[in-house]
Amino acid sequence: MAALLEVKNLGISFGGLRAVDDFEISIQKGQLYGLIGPNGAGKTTIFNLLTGVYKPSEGVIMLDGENITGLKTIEINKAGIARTFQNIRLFKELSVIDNVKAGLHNHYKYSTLEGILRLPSYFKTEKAMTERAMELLKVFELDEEANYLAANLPYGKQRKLEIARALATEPKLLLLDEPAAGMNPNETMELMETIRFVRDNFDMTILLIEHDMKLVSGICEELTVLNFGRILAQGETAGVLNDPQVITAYLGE
Amino acid sequence: MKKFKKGMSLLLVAAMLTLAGCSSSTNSADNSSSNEPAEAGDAATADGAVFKIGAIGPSTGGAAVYGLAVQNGADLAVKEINAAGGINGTLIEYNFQDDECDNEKSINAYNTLKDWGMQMLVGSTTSGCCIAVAAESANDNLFQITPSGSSVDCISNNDNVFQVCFTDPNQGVGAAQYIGENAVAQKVAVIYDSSDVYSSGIYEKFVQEAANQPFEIVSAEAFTADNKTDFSVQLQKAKDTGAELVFLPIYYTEASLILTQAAAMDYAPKFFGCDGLDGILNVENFDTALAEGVMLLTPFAADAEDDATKAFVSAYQAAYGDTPNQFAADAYDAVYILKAAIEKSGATPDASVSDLCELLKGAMAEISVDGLTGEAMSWDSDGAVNKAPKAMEIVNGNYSLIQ
Amino acid sequence: MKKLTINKNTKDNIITYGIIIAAYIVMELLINTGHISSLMQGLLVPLCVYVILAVSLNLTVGILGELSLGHAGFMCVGAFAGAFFSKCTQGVIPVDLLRFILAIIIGAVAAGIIGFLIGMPVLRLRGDYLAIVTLAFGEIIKNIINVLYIGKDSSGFHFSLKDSLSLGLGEGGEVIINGAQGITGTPKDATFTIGIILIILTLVIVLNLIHSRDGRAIMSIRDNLIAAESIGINITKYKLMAFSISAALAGMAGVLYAHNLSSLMATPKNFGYNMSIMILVFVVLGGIGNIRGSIISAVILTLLPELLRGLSNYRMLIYSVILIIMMLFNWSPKLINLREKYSFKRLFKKTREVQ
Amino acid sequence: MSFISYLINGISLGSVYAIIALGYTMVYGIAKMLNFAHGDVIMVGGFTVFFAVSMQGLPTAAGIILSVVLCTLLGITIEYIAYRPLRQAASSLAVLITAIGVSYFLQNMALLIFGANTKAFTSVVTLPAIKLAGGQIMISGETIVTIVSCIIIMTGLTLFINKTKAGQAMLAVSEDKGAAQLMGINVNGTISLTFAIGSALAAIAGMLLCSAYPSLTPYTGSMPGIKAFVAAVFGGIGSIPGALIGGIVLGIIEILSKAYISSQLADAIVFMVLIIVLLVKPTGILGKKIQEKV
Repeated sequence: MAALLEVKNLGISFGGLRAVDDFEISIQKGQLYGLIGPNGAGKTTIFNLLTGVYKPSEGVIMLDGENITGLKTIEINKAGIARTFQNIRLFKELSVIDNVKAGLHNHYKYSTLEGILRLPSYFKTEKAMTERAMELLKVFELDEEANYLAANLPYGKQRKLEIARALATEPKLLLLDEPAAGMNPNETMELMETIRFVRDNFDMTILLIEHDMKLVSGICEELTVLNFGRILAQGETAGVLNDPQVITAYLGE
Repeated sequence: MKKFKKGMSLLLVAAMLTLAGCSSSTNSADNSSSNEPAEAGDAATADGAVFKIGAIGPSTGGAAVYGLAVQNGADLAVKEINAAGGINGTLIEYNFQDDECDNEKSINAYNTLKDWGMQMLVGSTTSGCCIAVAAESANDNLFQITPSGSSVDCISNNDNVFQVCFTDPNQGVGAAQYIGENAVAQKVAVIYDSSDVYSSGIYEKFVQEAANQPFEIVSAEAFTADNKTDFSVQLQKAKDTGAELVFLPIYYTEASLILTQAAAMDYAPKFFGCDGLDGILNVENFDTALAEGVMLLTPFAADAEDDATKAFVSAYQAAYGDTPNQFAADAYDAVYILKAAIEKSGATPDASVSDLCELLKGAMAEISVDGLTGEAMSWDSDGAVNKAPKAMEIVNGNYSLIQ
Repeated sequence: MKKLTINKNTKDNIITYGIIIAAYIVMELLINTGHISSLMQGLLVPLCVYVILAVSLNLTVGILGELSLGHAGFMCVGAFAGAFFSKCTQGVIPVDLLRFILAIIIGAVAAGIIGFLIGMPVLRLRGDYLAIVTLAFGEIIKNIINVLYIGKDSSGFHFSLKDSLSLGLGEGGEVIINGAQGITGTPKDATFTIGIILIILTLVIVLNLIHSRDGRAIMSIRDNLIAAESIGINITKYKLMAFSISAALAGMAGVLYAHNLSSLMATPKNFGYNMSIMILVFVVLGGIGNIRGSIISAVILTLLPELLRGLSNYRMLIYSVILIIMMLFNWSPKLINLREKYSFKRLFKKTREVQ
Repeated sequence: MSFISYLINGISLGSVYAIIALGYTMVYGIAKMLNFAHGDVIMVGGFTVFFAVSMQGLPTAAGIILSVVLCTLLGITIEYIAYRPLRQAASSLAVLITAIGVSYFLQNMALLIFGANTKAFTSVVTLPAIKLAGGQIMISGETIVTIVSCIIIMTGLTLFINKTKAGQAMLAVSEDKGAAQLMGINVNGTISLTFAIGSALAAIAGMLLCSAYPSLTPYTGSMPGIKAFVAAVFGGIGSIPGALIGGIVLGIIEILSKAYISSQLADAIVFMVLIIVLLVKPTGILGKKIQEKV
């Protein structure tokens, strides 16, 4: 079976600095995949390359058999990659439900004119959008707060909302950038459950960046370890985590 | 967004109060017939009836210098007339409103004056505003005399509007003819303000008339309201084309800069201007030597030696601390023209605005007024003034009449 | 919960429409019973103009979140396009109302197209740089209109960028746009009723847009451009949409403005950056993104200088002081706290809901 | 030959824009606000010299010092009353609007005090003009002094910011007010100092502007203020050498387009060039490229 995400020889330089070099990854459909590495190893840069924020200097990115290398962020999202951000990027002045509805943008349509004139299609589509958004919010236990301003949610819930919004775009592959950052152990445990739930119930493939080793070892099936922009180790989670090279990279000499 | 709610509700209350305030002040204006004596109390009237004369001009903003001159010029005339016992024994009440040199604001000023009970208008000061206000006053049939709105559009189509100043075409043609007939120069350059109605109006007619005159326009360069400090290019072009005379159909503020910059680049042509140039010698701290030899066609000069002008200038200086310019003189004349027209027609303040206007219109065709800005001024039925421009030259820091 | 949102928005909008309609009824009553000053009556149409301008700019500044200092330029385009049309067809279309409606459409479309053309290259600039570029465009529009001469004679239209002489008009030709002298004699078609209808039209467009799928997309760009992109929202399209609609509405206001004055000129005062800034003042004072606030502050700030006329030459000074004080009162975090502490609501309701 | 004299005229005009732009860019760079009242502080600077020298007969040097002191105090006061309370406001636009309010205030105050009549300003520069090519080309004393002042101010500011403690504090504040505060920097004091220096520069710019173009009204500062703002953006707002380059380039473009294209459309052309420059280089000629971190 062909992999959902197939990346070959990916690399980028910023003014002479080699941020990512010869990155390769292959993620199967339905997999929960972890990307780890010390700070500054280039993990987020890889997310940015995968989502078209940066154009790769070289390499090929294939999503579900389709070459998406060098496409714009919007096109990549339409092709099926959605993401969350390390520093949370919600639409803070919108309500929680509107954040999710914004994510539904490309899947529920009516024209501008229909919206301004409030034609029946407006009400019909908006109703469907609200229902779908509420379903998603329920998954993350955010339905109670649907009408809060996103900015007023507590930190943990903001992270969840970001995932809900990403899921709303109906991606094939979900990229989570440090979803557990700033969470306490309890919240992290909950989050692990949610991530698993999403994978199982939404038929999702998930690639996540994480520092929390408990979370990584708890849910990731495979891992790639990055150091100084290069792959240090790749493979089954348990094996990789016991790799002496990886331990050195993490703990230092 | 939530936090604005409170501020907004406060503002809303304020808005409501504002609206209420407007309509309540309206009431008093509307019941003016019964409230009149009380309201006019401060005007020290003998029998309660006064002529209410309004004036409009920019007293703030970039054109404030013209509006303030009109405000003061008319004020001075009103005070003089009242001190001498009024018009046929009736005193004048005077009210000036600012229009910031904006057409819309000028109409606001006009409406404010209407609410006050204005019967005659001296204004607006600038052409654009005057055109806008004239449309309103024609609608109300309110008598209007503009001291300085020189565009033809101010008076055309409105038989209730009269001018004290020359119309722009009149000045443009006059200047071209004067230069041609007196052979002042062969090669002429023009520097004008293309964003100004007055200046571009004169410029166009000047160019048109120049075709019939024995001189040649070698360069015609414009500037705009947003770009009126640096004239080096315009002057350089005039110099390069060998112009012996530079025609300046502009106001004196910019002209003073042009003279300074020309002197700095050792360019000394003859400068020739219109009535807008009057006032150049009174720019505070201006080196009048730079203006030596400047010629201008103007109906008024603050340094003129006749008694009327001298008396006006000294009274004006005493009252407002400034030397009057042509705008002040025009406004001063405007009030005296109103006086002459009222006396001629025998109008009384109890007549309605419209009746008053009809009476005064009739009188305007018959009167002839000697004012600061012209002798034996008379008016066509279309509202344009007939008077002779004076050609002046600045000699030894003073205006002197040519011929 | 779901119902609650709809209700809240609808309630909010109903209040806004209600204020407009109530103001209209009150004013009409006052006019018909003669209890209104000439000043107030003369101000009614300008108030409508400024309200439309403020609401339309709020679409760019508050909803799209981009600073534009060239709004008066779009108003200028609309004003001249509309007035030009009216002047040309004055003899052709005898029904005033029909001609005026056509003029409004033409003015709005013209301004919308210019807004679209300007927006295309510049909307990728951010913040202060976008502000200065829009300011520049506003000034360019004003500058060009000031040297634009268009005349009409039996052989058709003539254009010039120099002076009216170079139009070379034939016998009986008429100069319609005469450079700095602009357009004189535009029919005075604007009425308070039409003004109010246009305000309501503006509100319908802006409020319905905000609460629709497109509005959400526009606001998501405002709140976080990168995240909006990541969920597949077409940034360029929605920025341009908001900007062009905003420009078209400003153009509409311009047509209303032009048909209220018999002499239309593009001066620094009415179509320069000063006016753009004034409209921005309406928006910021009323609360960025707060449509009702824009309406109220446009009304207050337009009336204020007129109400201060009693102060004669001090009025603009006092006006500036009041403006500064109102800004501090509305925006200073310290004063906002103070207000919350001593507000009436607080006295009656001790605990406030989170939100 | 006329091209060279146009070029020199352009540099003269540009140097005036540059000296105003220096103050603009300085305040923007540190306080991150567009101070629309800057042009009007320039006007106050001009009027102070006029009042002291032409009306009261004080020596020019005394007038200059008085003007600088007064503008400095004015700048600090404006910042304290109108800008500081809004520094933490929810939108940075709030302070832009009060700046406009301050601008109106200063204009109308000057109008009430000095009246609307144009005042002819006596140049504070006594240096004679330099004549070249038999008098065909001329560089005025004002131009020379303005350019020299620009360079001195530019060097001085750069040294001040990079070499002194107060300057370093300014840099820190411009990067991150919160972090600067945590590091024990007096943020309020630093911003006051910025406005003090910016306004002192405005005073100097005011007298040089009025010396070069000796007409003084309450509205003298507003249009040059906007042009200088454009110049500052042109050069890359926040960049001190950028202000100098932006100003001079702007002046040259303005004069050349007046000379060779159209004197009526000069402003439109200047603004068009600005737009093109910004589209090609979105942060101006010398502006720093800011990439948002994802």
